[in-house]
Formats: sequence, C-alpha cells, structure tokens
Amino acid sequence: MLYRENGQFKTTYAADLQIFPILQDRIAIIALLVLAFAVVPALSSEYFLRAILTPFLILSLAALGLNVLVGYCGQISLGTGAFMAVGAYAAYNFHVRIDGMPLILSLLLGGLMATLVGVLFGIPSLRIKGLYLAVATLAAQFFTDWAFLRINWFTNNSASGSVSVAGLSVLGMPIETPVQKYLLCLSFLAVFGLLTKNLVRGAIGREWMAIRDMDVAAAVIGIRPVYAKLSAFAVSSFIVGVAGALWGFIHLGAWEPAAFSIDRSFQLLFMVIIGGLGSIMGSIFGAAFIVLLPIFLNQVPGWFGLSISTALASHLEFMVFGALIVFFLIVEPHGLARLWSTFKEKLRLWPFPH
Amino acid sequence: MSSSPDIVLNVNGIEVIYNHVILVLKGVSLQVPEGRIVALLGGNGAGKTTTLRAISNLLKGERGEVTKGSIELRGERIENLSPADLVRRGVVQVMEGRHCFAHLTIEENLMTGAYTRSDRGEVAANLEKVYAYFPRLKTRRTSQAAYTSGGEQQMCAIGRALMANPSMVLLDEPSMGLAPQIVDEVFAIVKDLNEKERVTFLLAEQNTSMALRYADYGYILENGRVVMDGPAEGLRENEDVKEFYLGMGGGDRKSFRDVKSYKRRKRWLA
Amino acid sequence: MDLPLQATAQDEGSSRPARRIGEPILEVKNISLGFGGVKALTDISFDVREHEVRAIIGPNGAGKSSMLNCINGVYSPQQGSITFRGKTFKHMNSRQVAEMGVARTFQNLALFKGMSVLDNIMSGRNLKMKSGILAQALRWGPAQREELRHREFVEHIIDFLEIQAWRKTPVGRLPYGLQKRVDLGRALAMEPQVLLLDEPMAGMNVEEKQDMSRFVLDVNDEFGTTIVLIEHDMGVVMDISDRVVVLDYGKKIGDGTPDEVRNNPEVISAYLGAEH
Amino acid sequence: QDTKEQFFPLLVYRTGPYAPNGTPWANGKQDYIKLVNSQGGINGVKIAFEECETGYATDKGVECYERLKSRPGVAVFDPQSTGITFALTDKAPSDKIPLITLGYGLSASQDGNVFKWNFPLMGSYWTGADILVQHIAKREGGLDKLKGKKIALVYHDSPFGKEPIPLLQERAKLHGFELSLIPVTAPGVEQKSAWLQVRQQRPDYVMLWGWGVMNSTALKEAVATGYPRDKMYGVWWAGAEPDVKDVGANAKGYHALALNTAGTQPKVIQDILKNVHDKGQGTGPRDEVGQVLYTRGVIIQMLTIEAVKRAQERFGKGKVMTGEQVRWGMENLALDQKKLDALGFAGVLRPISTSCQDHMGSTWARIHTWDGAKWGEMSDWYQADDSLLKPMVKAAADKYAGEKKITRRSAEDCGS
Amino acid sequence: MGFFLETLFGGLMVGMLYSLIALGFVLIYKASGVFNFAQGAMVLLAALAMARFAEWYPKWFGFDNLILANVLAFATAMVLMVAVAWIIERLVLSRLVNQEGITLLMATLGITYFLDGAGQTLFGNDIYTINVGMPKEPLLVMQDTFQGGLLLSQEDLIAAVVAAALVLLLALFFQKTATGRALRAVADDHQAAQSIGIPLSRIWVIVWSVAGFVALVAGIIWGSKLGVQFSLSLVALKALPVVILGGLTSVPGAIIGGLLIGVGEKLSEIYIGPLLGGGIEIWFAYVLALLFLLVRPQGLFGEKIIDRV
Ligand SMILES: Nc1ncnc2c1ncn2[C@@H]1O[C@H](COP(=O)(O)OP(=O)(O)OP(=O)(O)O)[C@@H](O)[C@H]1O
Ligand SMILES: Nc1ncnc2c1ncn2[C@@H]1O[C@H](COP(=O)(O)OP(=O)(O)OP(=O)(O)O)[C@@H](O)[C@H]1O
Ligand SMILES: [Mg+2]
Ligand SMILES: [Mg+2]
Repeated sequence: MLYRENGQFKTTYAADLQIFPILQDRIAIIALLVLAFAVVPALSSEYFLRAILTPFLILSLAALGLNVLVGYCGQISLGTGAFMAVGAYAAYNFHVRIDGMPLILSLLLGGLMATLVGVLFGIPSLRIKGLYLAVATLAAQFFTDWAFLRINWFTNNSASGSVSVAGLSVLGMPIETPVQKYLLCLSFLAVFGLLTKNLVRGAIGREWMAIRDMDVAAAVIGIRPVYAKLSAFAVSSFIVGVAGALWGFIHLGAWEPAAFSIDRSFQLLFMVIIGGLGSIMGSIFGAAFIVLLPIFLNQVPGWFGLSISTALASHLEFMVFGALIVFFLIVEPHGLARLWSTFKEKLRLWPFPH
Repeated sequence: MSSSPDIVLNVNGIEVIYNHVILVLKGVSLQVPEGRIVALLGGNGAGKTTTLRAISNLLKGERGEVTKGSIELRGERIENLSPADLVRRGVVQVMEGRHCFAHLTIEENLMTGAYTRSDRGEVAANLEKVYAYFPRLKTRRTSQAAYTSGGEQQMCAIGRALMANPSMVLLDEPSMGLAPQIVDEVFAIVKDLNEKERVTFLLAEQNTSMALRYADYGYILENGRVVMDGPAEGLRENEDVKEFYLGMGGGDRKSFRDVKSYKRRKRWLA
Repeated sequence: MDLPLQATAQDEGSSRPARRIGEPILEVKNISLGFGGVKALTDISFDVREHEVRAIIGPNGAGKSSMLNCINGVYSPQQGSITFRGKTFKHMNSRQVAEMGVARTFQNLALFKGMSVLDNIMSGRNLKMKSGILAQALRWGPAQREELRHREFVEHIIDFLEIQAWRKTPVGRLPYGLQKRVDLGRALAMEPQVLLLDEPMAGMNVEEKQDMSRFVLDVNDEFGTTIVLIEHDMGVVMDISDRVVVLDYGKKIGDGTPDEVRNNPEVISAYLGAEH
Repeated sequence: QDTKEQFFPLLVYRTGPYAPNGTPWANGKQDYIKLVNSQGGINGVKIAFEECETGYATDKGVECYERLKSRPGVAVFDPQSTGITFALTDKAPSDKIPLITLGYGLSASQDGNVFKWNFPLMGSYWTGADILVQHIAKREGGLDKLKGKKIALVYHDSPFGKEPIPLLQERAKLHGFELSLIPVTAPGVEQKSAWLQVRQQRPDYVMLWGWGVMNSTALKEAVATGYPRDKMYGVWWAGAEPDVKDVGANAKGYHALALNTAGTQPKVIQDILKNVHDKGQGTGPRDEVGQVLYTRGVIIQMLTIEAVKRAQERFGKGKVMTGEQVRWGMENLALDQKKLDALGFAGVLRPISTSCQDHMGSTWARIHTWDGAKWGEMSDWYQADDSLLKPMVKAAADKYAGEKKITRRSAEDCGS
Repeated sequence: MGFFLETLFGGLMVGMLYSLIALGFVLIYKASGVFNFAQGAMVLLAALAMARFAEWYPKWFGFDNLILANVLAFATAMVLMVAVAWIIERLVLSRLVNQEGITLLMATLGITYFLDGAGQTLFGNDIYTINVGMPKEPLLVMQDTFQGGLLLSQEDLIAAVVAAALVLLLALFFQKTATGRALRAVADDHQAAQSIGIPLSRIWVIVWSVAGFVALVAGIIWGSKLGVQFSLSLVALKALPVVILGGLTSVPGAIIGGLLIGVGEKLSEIYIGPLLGGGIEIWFAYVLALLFLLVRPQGLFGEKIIDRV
C-alpha cells in the first residue's frame, strides 16, 4: 500500500486547504516540476523540445483555459481558435507598434485583449445554452478568421495577411534556443496552472461549477449567472489568448489566421474532453494525448520497418486516432484524468481488492 | 440451484461494482415467487436500487456491472439480455426518480410505455385504465412531463410501466413524493393488479410500514447484504424492524418532535 | 464570526426552550400564477411568523412547490405581492431574495452533481465571500483567510448533519437520503432567516426522517430560523409544525394549527383521506 | 559529415482538402530522385529521402521540419505550402537550411540580399500576376487597351490568395483598368455568391487565384452562371489536371499560367517512365506521369539536385553537401539551354540563373489552355516587367528587414 | 431587380442543399440526443462509394450503361451506409448508453476521423466524379421581364427539388407515428427508454441508416456539384448554423433554417460584403443564427429547452 492517505491526519483546515493534501501527491508534483524544469531540457533533443514539447506545453495551456469554460463552467465553446488568434494578433500589435515593449507584457496584453473579445462573445451564453451555444460560438471563430485576413491594420499592413516576429527576449535574455523557448512555455503553464487551480478550488470556481451543474439552484443560493458565466469566459479567454500569443510568437514565429482555424478549436475541445472536463491535470493529459499520439502513430510503421505509402500511413493514422478516441471514451467517459484517479483509488485499496 | 417451479425470479449471490472500484452489492440473493409481492427494504444507500438495476439490466448506463452470481427469470439466465428483451418477457422496471421523458406530454409518455404492444384497442383500453387509476394524469395529459409536479411525474412513471402490460414489475420507491392518499392508491393498485391479473411485484421501498402491509415477503438489505428476510407479518412483528424501520421503539409511534437526538446506530451494520 | 451551531452538540433535546414565535416575517398576498392554461396558484395569501415552523401541504400538483418558487424568485407570479420583513415586492430575482436571507432546498434534488459535498455546502457561503478574482487566484492573505473562515463554518454544518465521512465525495455518488442532507446543508450555509424546505423527507425511512426532523427542529431552535416546510408525511407535519397551510388545485383550502387542519372536513376530503 | 548520402526531406500533403493537387506534385519529386539514383546519384552521392505528411497544416509542417532537419546530409526543404514557408522563413537562417519555394511563397523573398535562405525559383505570385496582365493586354491589343476594362480577382481568402493583390493594384493604377476583389472562403466549396458577384459586375476577365477544390468549383460555378471560360485566367496553381478534370469539356477554353509544359514527350519524362516506372518503382500511377503538377515536382527536384551539383563543383565533387553549401549552389545556379537539354528538360522550362540579389533566377512563364480533355495550346513566353517588380520587391524586402532588424547582406557575404 | 431575384433564388437553392445536410444532424439528434459531427464524414464516405463503384462496376463486369452503373453503385453505397450504421451502434453507441451529450459528441468526432481515414483508404483520395446526368448549363428565363433575363442553375433547381422532397418525406415519417414518439423518448432519456422496452440498438441502427441514406443523397448532389474529394466533408460546416437556427429537433426547422441561411448569406455577401471587403458570408450565417437565438434560444422550431427545479 504505497499510496494511501490513511494516517495522514490534518489538524487544521489550512492543511486541508492545501492544493495537494496528500503527502505522496505533494512529493510527486515536486518531482514532476524538477523533472520538467531541470531534467527534461537537459536530456531532450532539439527536435523533441521544439517540435513536441513546446507545442504540447502551449496547447496544454490553451486546453487549460478552455477547460475553465467547458469543464468548470459548462459552456461548450467551439471558438477557442478565435480567442487564440485574438491573443496572438493583439500581442503582435503591441509588440511591433510599441517600441521596447517587453515580451511578457505583450503576451499578457494579448491575453487581455482576448479577454475583452471573449467576454463580448460570452454575452450570448446568458441566453443560449448547450449545443446551441457551442455552434453559436463558431460565429466568433469565423468572424476573427475573417477579420484578421481582411483588416490590414491588425497585420501591420502586411500585404498577405501573414505576420511574423523575431528577436524575442525576456528581461534581456534572448528567447531563441529550444531550451529557452521550452522553459518560457513551461513557466507560463506552471504559473497559470497554479493560478487556475487556486481559482477553481475557491469561491469563483464553485460558482462556475454550480452554474454548470444546475443553474437554477445556483441562482437560488445567490450566484449571479451573468457574473459567473462572463468571468469564466474572461478567465478562459485570457489563458487561451496568452496561449495563442505563445503559439504565434514562440512556436510558429510567423503565422496566418489559418494557424488558429476551426480545426484548432476542435483539437482543443478534444483535449479537454479526452483529458477530463473539470480537471487541471486532465487538460495536460489531453494535450499530451492529442499532440503526441499522431506523431507517435506516424512513426510506428517505421519501427517495424514497414514502408507504406505516406497517404496510406496518414489515413491509417486517422483511423487509429479516431478509434482510440472512441475507445478511451468508452473506457472512461470522464476522461483520462478520471481514469488516473480511478487507478489511484485502486492503488489505495491494493493489495486488497475491496 | 434449485429453483422451484413457481419462483419467477431467482437472484443468486450477486456482486455489483460501479466504476470498476465501488463495490456496492456484496452477495445478494433473493427469490420472487410467481404472483406475489416481495418487498426490498433498507436504509439509504443499502443497495436496493442497485439490485433492481442489476435485475433489469440497467446497470450498464450507470457504469456498473454484475461481477459475481447469477440472475434467473423463470429458469433462464438473464444477465446478458438487453432491457428491451426483459420487457418483452414481461419484466418492467419503474425507475427511482421518475425519469419521465421531459419533452413528451404525459399522454405521449404513457403511450411510449406501450411500445412493445401492437394491439391498438388493448392499448387504448389500458390507457383508460391508467387514467382511471390516476385521474390527475388525465387532467394534465397534454402538458409536457417536465412541467408537471413531482407527484404527477411519479404517477406518470408508474402509469407508463403499467402500459406495457407486464407480468412482473420492479417498483423502485413508488411512494416517493406522493400525497398520502395517492400512496394508498398506488398500493391499492399494486394489490389489485396482483390479485386480479396475477402480476408479480418486487418492491423497493422506504415506506416500510406500507410495504410490509401489502407485501407477502420481505428482504432487508443493509450495506449491500441481505441482513434479514421473512414473511411480511413476521417482519412486522420483529422488534428491530419495529424500532428502526417503523419508528415504533417500545411499542408506540414516537412523535418526531421528541425523538432523542443522540445518534443511534443500526445494530446490523456490517 | 459567531458560530451558534456549536451549541447543538451538547443539546440532548429533552427539554426544549419555549420558542419565541414573533411577528410575521413573510407575508404572501393574493398570489396567482398560471402557465398557459394551467392555474398553478389562485389568489393565495398566508403569512409566516418569525421563528415558527410553517408547513404547506396539499395533494400532488396543488401548487406547493410553485409557491416556494414564487417566494424565491424562480417564478414571477402574475398577481399578488410578497412582503418580507416589511418590504413588499412583486418580483425579485433569486439573488436579491438570497441576499435578504431566504434559502431553500429542492424537491427533485438540485445539488451540484459534479462537486464534492464540501464544495456544495461551501457554495452556499459564496454570497458572503468578497475576495476578487485576482486575490483568489493568488490566494494571498485576506483571500486565504476568508476561505478558511468560511470553511470552518461549513465544517460545523457538516458535523451537525453528520456527513463528515463523505466530505470529499462527489454528491452524485451519494445515496438519495444523504443528498437530501447535503441539500439542507447548502441552504444552512447561507445562514438564512427563512428556510424553505421542499419535501426534505421524501424517500427516507422512518429513522432517517427522525434524523431529518431533528435537524430541522434544531435549526429552528438554535438559530431561530423560520421554516417553511412542504411534506407529504402527515406524521412529520403534524408533529413538528406550528401552523399548516393546505393547498388544493392552486387554492388555499385551510390554514391553522395542525389540530385545526386535521379536523377540517375540506382538508380531509381533499387530501388526508379518512384514515389520517 | 560522416554520411555518404545526401538527404532530401519531402514535405507532402497526400491527405486533406488539397490532396488531389499535392499528390502528383509529391510523386514527381520522388520519381526524379529515383531516376537520379538509378543513374548513380549526384556525382556518385546517393540521395536518401523521406516523406512527411503535413496535410497542408502549418504546425504539422513545422513538426516535420524539426524532425527532419537534423538528419545527416540534409540539403534543402521544399515546404510546399505558403503558410509553412512563412513559419520556416524565420527558422531557416539559424538552422542554415535553404528553402526552395518554386512558384509560391513570399514574393519579396526574391531579394536574396534580405532573404538569404529563401529561393522562390522561377516565379512568385507577383511575376505570375504581372504576366497575366501582360497576356490579357496582348489579347486586347496592347497595354493601353486595358483602360476602362474590368478585371476581377477571385481569390483563395488566405495569404496565398492575397499575395498578387499589391501588384495588380499597381498595374491597375498604371493602365487604368478596374480591379475588383472577390474573396472565396477557404477551402472554397461554396462559391455561389462569388459568382453571383461576377455575374453582377460582368468583368471582362476573371483571374482565378485558387488552390485545390476551389479551382474546380469555381469553374463549375462559372459554367452555372454562364461566365465564358475563355475569359478566365488561373494562376499556375489553378492550371493543372485536378483543377479541371471533373469539369471536363465544360471547362474548355479556360486558361492558366504555366511554369512548365505537360505531357510525356520531354526526355526526362521518358527517362522516368523507362528507368523508374518500367522497373516497378514508380511512386504514383503511371498515367499521371508528365502531368502539370507532376512535371513541376520533377523540376523542383531537378533544380535542387543541380544546386547540389553546383555546390559540389565548388566544395568538392562526390561529397555530401551541407545546407550552407547547397545554399551557395542554389544562389549560383546557371542552367543554360544546353544544360537543360542535356538533362532532358528541353522545352520544359527556360534557362535559369540565380545570383545573390536575385533568388528567382527566371521570371518567364506562359499561358496554356484547357481544350476539354487536356492542357494544350501554349502561348509565347512572357517575362515579368522588372521595372515594375524590382521596386516593389525592394520595398517589401526593406520593410521585412526593418521589422526583423536584418541588415542587407554585404558584398563579401554575397561572394562567400 | 432581376439580379436581386437571381441572388434570392440562388440563396434559396443553396439553402435547400444545406437543409439536406442539416437534416442528417436533426434526424440523429432527435432520435438519440447525439449531435453527430460525423455527418460530414458520412456524406464524404457515401459519395466516395457512389463515385467509385459507379466507376468500378462497368470495369469489373464489362458493361457501359451509365444508368445501370449508377443504380448498382447507389445500392452498394446504401448497403455500405447501413453497415456503417450497424457497426457504429455495435461498437460505439451501445457502449455509451446514458452518457452525457458532450461525450457522445466527442465520440462522433472520433468516428469522423475514422470514417475520413477509412473512406480514403478504401476509395482513394483523388478527385472523383459522380455523373447522374445533372444538366450543367444554366437556364435563362423571363428574358422579356428583366433586362438580361434571370439565370437559374438547372442543376441547383433539380437538387433543390430532390432535397425538398426528401425533407418532406422524412418530416411526415417522423411526425406522430409511434416510431417517431419512441425516437423522441430515446433522445430524452436513454435509460428510461430502455426500461420500458424500447430496443435502443435497433432504433439506432435504423436512424443512423436513414441518416446514412440522407448523407448518400446529399453526397450525390453535392458530389456532382463539387466533385468528390475530401473537401466534401466540409460542407457539413455550412449546415451547422442551419441546424441551430431551425432548431436541433425539428425537421421542418431544417428546411426553413436552410432557406433563411441560404438567402441571408447570399444577400449579405452581395449587398453588404463589398462594403466590408467581401468574404463575409460564412460568419454572417453564424451571426444571423446567433442573433436569432438571442430571441429564441431553442431556434425556430426546436423544442423548448427545459430547465426546472
Ligand atoms: N452510479 C453510481 N456510481 C457509483 N456509486 C453508486 C452509483 N449508484 C449508486 N452508487 C452507490 O451504491 C450504493 C447503493 O446505492 P443504491 O442507490 O442502490 O441504494 P438504495 O438502497 O437504492 O438507496 P436509496 O434508498 O437512497 O435510494 C450507494 O452507496 C451509492 O453511493
Ligand atoms: N414551469 C411550469 N410550467 C407549466 N406548468 C407548471 C410549471 N410548474 C408547475 N406547473 C404546474 O403547476 C401545478 C403545480 O405544480 P407544483 O409543482 O407546484 O405542485 P406541488 O404541489 O409541488 O405537487 P407535488 O406534491 O406533486 O410536488 C402542476 O400541475 C404543475 O404541472
Ligand atoms: Mg434507491
Ligand atoms: Mg412539489
């Protein structure tokens, strides 16, 4: 019985209010952070850092943001790509139009603009619910797709509508090597993960979840749906916006609106559902699953020395990917995070079956 | 497994696990004879609903599964049948918590209950019968089920099950949320169907006194185990049952105002 | 923060203090409510006095739950007004009602299914929590202390309702009876002056009903919370309520002490039946 | 480098909305490599290659790039997509890998002084648009005849589709024709309103800047709204078989830019058929060999290989070249007619010669016309008007350099 | 005026085609509470099967009768769609009984990937044609009323008529019949429906097969318009605003919604678009639907969204 909470008595509520009340969890999370900040960058190849870990971290961040909205507040959104785009383009404008703007500030301001747009598009949620809302959020998606292509001001009058940034630095340190980029994204994820965790286990988080689970009852205990929903939209689009800015600035370097297309929105929704709605870890699991799986599947034939045509390989990859999604949903409709906690529960009982 | 010919339902040491980890039933066995009313009693969370779900095969949707034991209907193993198959064999469950079809009107709800039947005349007659049992439903027949009161929904759920013309009904907390005289009526209906049409009932109830008044036999379930069973009269007289389920410790019914506030524990708790 | 709940632990309940039933705190005047063709309530008036236990009974579909929904702003009645502590209003939104100190439980369990017992009850304190989003995200001093303070209060409620063991369990997994208790806990967390209970004892066996009655009476005694109770178990109603309103088909057909109501022939024929 | 093989990463899209166009292109590239390998490689250096599916998505393209860029012997990337090109343009300089973007990508990247690592060989959207205007003018009887004419640009609503706009606006100002812009939302499956607009405005000519399914849909809508096909001019990415195949005879008369010929007559195509396909090593179906996009793939690969050869001439024959060295080769291409003939490309494309300033090497193109069953009838060669283009390229490159804080390359750098 | 009418008709006809796709969504949603994102993939799969079999049969069996080839291909594609329905029920839906809507929605996204991959593996990813003899040349009418006449696409006209007929047929089928009632019951509560003996698996196979049929018809119509290749699956996106505008649960809603969106987006693109630089129709359709929902959150004819304590 390696994993158990028996015997860990909490004598104060403050102790129980810690993020990870169980000692083993605390140790695990510290180990994880050390691993992520120190060991991984030292051991990983450039390809791994640049092409896998960095996008994985950024998309985890975006998924985290989306999870606030969908998982905690229960408002399904298919417009995530739009908020990422707003974050990226806004950050871009701050970056190029204001001389000497610090990178971090640009990114955060990008998030702030995304917040504004997010709240604006969140207003319909006060009346429209469920799938209707989900589809209606596509309005945001297509509108921003259009706006960033059509309105030249947003792209600093670049003829083609594509923008790019270069020469990034934080506090005088250049952000150029894969390790630096990785660490920057990781720091963002860690900080936002912590802040979000604080939010969702605090009063505001309870308001979101209350609205999600039963809005009439929530109103009766004095929760204002307007405030709860719009604050969820605000927090969510802030995080998503920052993730969008990172995606543009750090991962791509140059982008066009297609980088934040509807496919991105679906991809993120996938992540939060596969990972687990209403779970911080779930967002990260989900991002790992969705980012890593295709890359992994893509390389499988190679390991077995099979040479199948690229098209066939990629179709098979689609099929396996789709099948695995369905498979995981069947095994655990509440996502990988729930699967993980079930596993922990089993571990708690181990070696006695029940 | 010796099931005498007049045993309709034979539940044999079943274990149920939810979500792969939560063990809820720890070997429950019970038998329901043809044409009888059997009551399943027990406190909150004892596992009554779970037992009924296991029988009618509705566990899957709750992510539960029967991991041990067997369930036989008239000698046939039924663990792997679909709920629809069971309805075709005459077994219908009235689910706890009503589960009316929210967007359908009361009448449409009742009519879906007759999904497995084809004779229109009989169905129409049956509908009239249900309306006769529950006149309140008739007055609300055109309103969507979601917009009816709790009690009306409960009547609707019971009525809907009766529309299938079942030979055996699994009733889960039929009295919940019903006004006293409707509770009486529901039990009267149960008795009536049981006597006139020889419908067999398995009844999970919290309203122990009512249940024991109408049932022939009772099982008491606590913490996923059958802790006591016997003919209804016997249980009614049992001191423990009296104290814990009928609220009549020491003979008389105590006023709810005067009940001691120190915590009493059920002696059988496993 | 004052925590009067602590007293309950010692209370043995044998000798109850004389309860100080006061002036009307809540008055319902000429309320009418209809949905399309259905008249759910017709011209209902009654009052609730401070510190009393007021029961509403009536056959299914009589309009009892609708009455509560009108009081706490879920429905807005077409006619009539509601006076609370001398302030009269025709319609208020749920939040305003909650702010004035009215809490309720629900007939069909309206708990937040995905949240733990603790969070459900904590959510009842949200009205009283003031930290802004940023402070909560950072969890710095005041926000953390506020959370702690309220947590402490909620722990008392949990102790009081004897649901310590399920603190961290998602409520969706609890058996029905316990969920009802959590529902009550959530309402209590609001420290209400008036508590509206919609069939709190449905689906419980006698022992559990006794427990529940105990909780209701204790709340009434200890905090002086006024209680409006809908219940179909006549035993409970007659035993614990001070006065009873009887509704039938949306109309009021009786109002008075349990004994008066019990002997009212109209009530007997419409609701109680001969036996009771 | 301890490798004996030159490595060619091949970014392709054989799936997704653009697969019908991406596939023959990718096949042509592979087949040419196989041909060269069957003839002994590049001065004895064999070519290794690996495909990576991008699905035309930028982030997948970036992943492919990162995965393949550190392979030993990697020479050059062909992103095959404008979006991916944009994303890689910033990465290439630090990785020291040249990008070849034949007929697509950033128009401004022709300026090798700023875009050291980009090679938009043979043409950009600006040269293409310029040639179309010239051709239309010729058809009308002279540039002055354009005055008062109306030209509509029906374009893919993306950076790819928007690239030609500045040039066309410039030309419109110059010659006094009216330019109307009609965007089509990607991928372009619903174009009814675009073509209603065309019908409303009744332009004298329509330029079609489409890719993938947008092209055939546009042609079908043109049929449905009765717009004459022979007034329609496509970019070279809207002038291949997949674009017209399922419109068939209805598209008869439609014109498009051609960077290259199509057909199986060229010697190089014959060689591929003989040495690759007949040996059962063909990448795609045999009857696709020699199609427009297929041939373009062959050309791209030929130019890449010639760049490697050119580099070997300077840095050592029979050696595996680094990206840096290949870049030099690409910057110093000098393929005259004789060399092209020797390679089997007689008549397929015009001679090409690049320099430090000019990373395009040639701005020649023709117009070909669909005869209902195949691409036939070639116009004469046109060359983009340098006097117009040069200042535009320079201005755009300067703006880019300014934003990126890049200084123009010095003369020594050019020489190196 | 003539041009306005042309735009209007154009919008109406495209709208009808959107309805056809929207219908697939509505059917499945109505009958099982599943928002089926795989509808687009089903359209693609059906169209691919239709196109390829019509090409292969004459080759395999050595005949060259276009009608026969099309009929055989249609039958084969239909069989394929039924098989798909059956497999989806067996392997996916039956294991996700009683799960939340969003889980089911995700599962259909998984199915989308699978079908996209499978369709292209089986049938190829090039561009294929469906030739069911649709006339391509436009029709010029009322030349004397309007200057320049009114140009109507015959192909669109026929397609719109077919779509309208199909939609009406299904609307009739689902109204008031016992099956229709059972389907709505299933959508409300899987478990309760099971408990009264509605065989979920059979119902689902039937509904998904019907949706497959609708997908096949949509695939043929759109496929002969656009050519059959991957992009065909993206027309589903055009149907989404239609579905919510008309109401997720309403067959007539799909028609009216389709017409409204079709007309709305064409008129907006033609008359407002140029002011904004064009290309606005895609978001305009969504904004239209969104504004409408603000007034009626359940869409035009959708069932009222119930929230009650
Ligand atoms: N879907 C589920 N997932 C996990 N646990 C469950 C689930 N349903 C029930 N349980 C657990 O199983 C136990 C038995 O529940 P069950 O509903 O069978 O009790 P019951 O006897 O019907 O109680 P009640 O009288 O309150 O209805 C309870 O402890 C409950 O928490
Ligand atoms: N939102 C609504 N829309 C339509 N009708 C409603 C609505 N709410 C309540 N009703 C109707 O009003 C009547 C009164 O309902 P209410 O829920 O108040 O009854 P109740 O007295 O609580 O009954 P029960 O004891 O069964 O819970 C019922 O007939 C019900 O159908
Ligand atoms: Mg139960
Ligand atoms: Mg009620």
